[in-house]
Amino acid sequence: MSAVLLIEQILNGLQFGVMLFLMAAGLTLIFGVMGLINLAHGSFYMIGAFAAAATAAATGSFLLALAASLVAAAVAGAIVEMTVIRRLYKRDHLDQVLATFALILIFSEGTRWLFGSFPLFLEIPEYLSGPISLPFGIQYPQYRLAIIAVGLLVAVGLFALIARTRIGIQIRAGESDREMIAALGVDISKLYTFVFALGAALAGFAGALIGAIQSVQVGMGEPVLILAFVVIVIGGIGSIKGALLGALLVGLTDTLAGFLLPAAFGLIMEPSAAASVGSSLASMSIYVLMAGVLLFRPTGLFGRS
Amino acid sequence: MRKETILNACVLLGLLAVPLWALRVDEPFIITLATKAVIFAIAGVGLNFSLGLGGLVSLGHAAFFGIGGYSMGILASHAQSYTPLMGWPLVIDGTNSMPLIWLFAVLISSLFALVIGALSLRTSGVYFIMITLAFGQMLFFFMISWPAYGGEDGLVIYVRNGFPGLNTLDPIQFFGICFALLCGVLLAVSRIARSSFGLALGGARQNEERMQAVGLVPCKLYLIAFTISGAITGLSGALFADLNRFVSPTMFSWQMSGEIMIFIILGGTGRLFGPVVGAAVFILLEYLLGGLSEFWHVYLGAILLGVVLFARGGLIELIVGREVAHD
Amino acid sequence: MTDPILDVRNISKSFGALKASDNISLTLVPGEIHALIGPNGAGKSTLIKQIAGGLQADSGEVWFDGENVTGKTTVERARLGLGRTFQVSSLAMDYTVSQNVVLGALGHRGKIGLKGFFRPAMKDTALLDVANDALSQVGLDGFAKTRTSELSHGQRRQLEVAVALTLSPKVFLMDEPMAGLGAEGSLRLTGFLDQLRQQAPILLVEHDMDAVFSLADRISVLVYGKIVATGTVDEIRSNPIVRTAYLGEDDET
Amino acid sequence: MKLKFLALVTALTSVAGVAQADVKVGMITTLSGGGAGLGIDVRDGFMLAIKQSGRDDIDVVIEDDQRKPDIAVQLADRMIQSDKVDILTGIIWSNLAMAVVPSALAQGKFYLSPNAGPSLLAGKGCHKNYFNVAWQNDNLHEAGGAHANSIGYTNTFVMAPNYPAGKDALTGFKRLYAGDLAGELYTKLGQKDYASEIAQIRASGADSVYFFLPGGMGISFLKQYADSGLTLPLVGPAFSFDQGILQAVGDAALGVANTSQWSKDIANPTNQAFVTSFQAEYGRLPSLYASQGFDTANLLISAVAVADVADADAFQAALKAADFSSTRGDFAFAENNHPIQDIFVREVIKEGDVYTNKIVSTALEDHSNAYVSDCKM
Repeated sequence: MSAVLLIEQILNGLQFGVMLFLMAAGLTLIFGVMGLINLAHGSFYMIGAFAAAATAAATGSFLLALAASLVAAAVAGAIVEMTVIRRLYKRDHLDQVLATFALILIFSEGTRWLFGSFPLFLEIPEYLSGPISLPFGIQYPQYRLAIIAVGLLVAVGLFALIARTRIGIQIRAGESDREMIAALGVDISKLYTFVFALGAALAGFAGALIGAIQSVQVGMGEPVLILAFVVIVIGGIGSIKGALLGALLVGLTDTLAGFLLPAAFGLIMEPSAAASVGSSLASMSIYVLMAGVLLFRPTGLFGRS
Repeated sequence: MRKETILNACVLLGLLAVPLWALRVDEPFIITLATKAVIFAIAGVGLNFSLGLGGLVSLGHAAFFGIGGYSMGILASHAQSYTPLMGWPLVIDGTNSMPLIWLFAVLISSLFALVIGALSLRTSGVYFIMITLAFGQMLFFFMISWPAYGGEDGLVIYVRNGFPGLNTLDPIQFFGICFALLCGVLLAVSRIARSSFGLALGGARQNEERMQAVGLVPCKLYLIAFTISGAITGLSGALFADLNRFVSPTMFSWQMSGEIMIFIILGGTGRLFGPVVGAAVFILLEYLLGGLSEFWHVYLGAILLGVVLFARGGLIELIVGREVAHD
Repeated sequence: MTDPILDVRNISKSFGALKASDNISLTLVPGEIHALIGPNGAGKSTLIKQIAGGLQADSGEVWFDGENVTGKTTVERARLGLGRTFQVSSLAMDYTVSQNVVLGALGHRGKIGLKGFFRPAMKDTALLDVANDALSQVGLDGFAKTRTSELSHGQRRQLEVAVALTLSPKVFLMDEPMAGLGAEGSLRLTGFLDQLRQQAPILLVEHDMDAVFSLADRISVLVYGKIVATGTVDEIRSNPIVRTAYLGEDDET
Repeated sequence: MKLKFLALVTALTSVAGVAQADVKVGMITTLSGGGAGLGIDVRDGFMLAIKQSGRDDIDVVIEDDQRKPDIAVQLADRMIQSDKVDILTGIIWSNLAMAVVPSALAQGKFYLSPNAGPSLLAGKGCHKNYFNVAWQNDNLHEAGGAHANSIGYTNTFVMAPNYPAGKDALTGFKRLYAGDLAGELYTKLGQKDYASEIAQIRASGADSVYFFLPGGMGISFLKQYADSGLTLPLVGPAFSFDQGILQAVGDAALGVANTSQWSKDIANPTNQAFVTSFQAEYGRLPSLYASQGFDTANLLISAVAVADVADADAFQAALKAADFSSTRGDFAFAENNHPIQDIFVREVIKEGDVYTNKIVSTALEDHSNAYVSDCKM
């Protein structure tokens, strides 16, 4: 195996991780500030992708499509927060799980009703398509590099938002002490709607970015949702820093395990069987990682006990 | 008599009456549906034992459901092909006998529950929800790619396993077996809930600090509860496999865990009959709504949402009111 | 002087820069009530937690009944005979009063056993006898079937004590049992604790000075994590350090 | 689940059939959730044929299996027990077929497969009441191998999801493929990101890629492959190039070779009439799956016309004769009741705004399957 291939795989892992971060950031914020487990977060990912695909089909502009994904997911998030989610903050996790599970059913079949059963089309814009040459003769798709860059920018933006702005102060206050932010004279319900819509918008944005290289279809959000949960649990629920680290860890583990394990088994078995056994273990790898982290740090890497 | 006791009796009678009526009017599929409801109810009673009584929200109970299912699948497939399950160090043959399969399912799933529980109970709250989910997913992906027993295709068992003295292929007789097991499980769970162990477990759910101060170890109580819970859910998995004469990794999926949890919340968390009511209503909704539209999931979602938002404490609370303290 | 049954030796505990316990030593001998007083935030509850086992001290040792229990868990200490009541009521709120005390009796029995999975706990006469006895001692016998969450604040305090009683402990650790009890209730509990010291000595954290002065054989005063004085009621009343540091300074009692 | 509509076809024309009771057909297929597009196509193709036949004595009960094996089994139980169907059909996925078909056959029912063709049902588990009207699962992959040989690929990289159908696919490809393998990869089922695999393909020195990634997995792979700058020729079975999903792949699929037993440009009159009437009826181009549904129904109609379903032997013989005009042209059943048919190589093209396929060559002529000798009926 060549070093070039390994570097390329590390880039792939990073890109996957950055993507997961966009999903996980919203999820962890919503949990940190409102104490809500939101299974329907994957639906916003799907809504973003569908909004982007529909907009791209109508206007032909990828940037407009991205903007549409942000707006559509944020609006959907705000509406859901104001009509349903708001009533769940004081409930136990069990009620939240059921209610947001119900939302998944509604969103998924609702989307199918609107857009039909077949996948939609969304493509990479012309100016980002094709590979770019990196040092050491690595050919790497520009679009994936762009995703890494955009994702890291969003991460920086989020950290700045939370560390520097008034809203950020309120969010941090909300994480540590819910009564306190009321005492600060903050309109809690507005803050909550904002945080929820922000999380939804990030998920929708991720959906649109990924929709261009994967398929835009009903149910696309759930596998990502599960991974995002793995991420925030590894990172420590409520911690943006943890979400970033967790996302990169999961991204790298998944990519490298999928690549290295079959190769490793190839040393001791015949190729076909090695490919099969190796990839079986690889598909379990991130769950093993998560269980391992929790066994040694029961509240995740950056979680508060 | 308490209102809830009357309701519980009505639910059991109803569950019994529907298939008997179906038998009369020759609608065997209704019997199959009722059997499915009964089996899901057992799975729910299992989860409710750790969730309702012990407050352990496990989103990985599909693991035990699947293990129970595969216990049946593996044993029966070996019996079907006349190959031993294990040749060394001792010979274990497959079997077609339901009681043996149940025993095996209960043993294996409680063993897994013991291990998964011991590891997961180092965490609590949301982390517990997620780590159980992780273990469930691990097994799910393992089963999909484990080629020996069919992988994602699953395993087909051509003939339903046998029970001494009964014809299990007759829908109503198989229903009878499942129904009797449900009653047995309910009886055992209600006894355990009122026993010293149940009292201590409920105490631990409400106040861990108190339990430690009186010298009881919450963690041990939880682990025992989780193991029993896994065993019951495992039993239901074996029955479900026999209902379908088929097992597949979908039994391990996280949606399955979610569904089992839905039965409980729908009926009423911590209530003995919560999962029974929940499973029956869920199957009924699936049946009725499925006829309405291709997009019936939307309606199902809306109804579930309505229950969470407006019928706190589930359907049983809606009917009989808030639970009263009793000894 | 008799050997102390509880012997706290040079315990220190810091939370960051805050020294919650600063080289604390104190003893409890059979038959006495040793009261621990001090202003809010002096570190009384932190000290109780270290004695009961919920919190590990940074340094120092706790000896109980001739045994070093510093490394033991809460559960192990409870089984050795440390009976504790909590400052904030720590009860199973959805259970009846009776169920809460039976839980204590069950803890005292020590193991649940196989029978414990099938025999209804609330029909186990051995457990019920212990429980009812404890309830009548604290005067809650009329409330056995009441849901705990429906009890008044004072009644929950009494129930706390009743649960501790079921453990037949060798020592009671009581964290503000009088709080919220009202004059009449305090008076009755005072009388009861006065009797109770014959059963087992009590380490009593209390703000109610009337109760402390009428009950305590010895008083220790804790200020900013340090014991500034230990002595009889009269010694403490006349101790100038105590007067400035605590008694004269605020009247929050 | 109970999307029930009885196909009560009005008797516009009086067809002189054998005087007999109505034939009841149970169709279990996937109509909701992911993968619904395939089931909907099979259903629409099937019902179009029934409608065109004008027969009012074929009742079709249609139910949605949600792509869940347990639901499919329960539906089959219900159709057999309550609806008293004579014939079952409609299942899309091999794992669902394996769950339903053997027990239905054991209960004396007929099963006509419009899509799935697991090897067990072609070999050891073959049955005289089981007829596969689509293909044995290996067929299109075998054609892939044959195509690779004929083009002269000698170092192909092969890839499929890590589940039984994926392993069967690569086995099928290797059966006829004569060259070397540059690499063999099993991906996670449902995987959507193939960056890692594409990097490995790039590093492998392969001269071509054969992949089996049905549905959304294929869409993702094709888009990412096109963007990676890799230009090695791709070959795959028709499942990733179906009419329903091609529009979601877009330009990325253009020019890719794929193997199929059907294409909308097969020049026989039956097929041309089918394409036109399907478009007129449903407003979209028919897919591979629609053609399979259509053929399945026509096979059924041809048998009903000459035999009574109650007479199992006669009905078997009538089905086996395959006396209907298939959209694929020549069609016959092998010993094990699986098709003997031509398998074509198609290429993805753009017709106006619509992406579709055109036939470029024939990979295998009158191709049967590898399991005939295992089948003892």
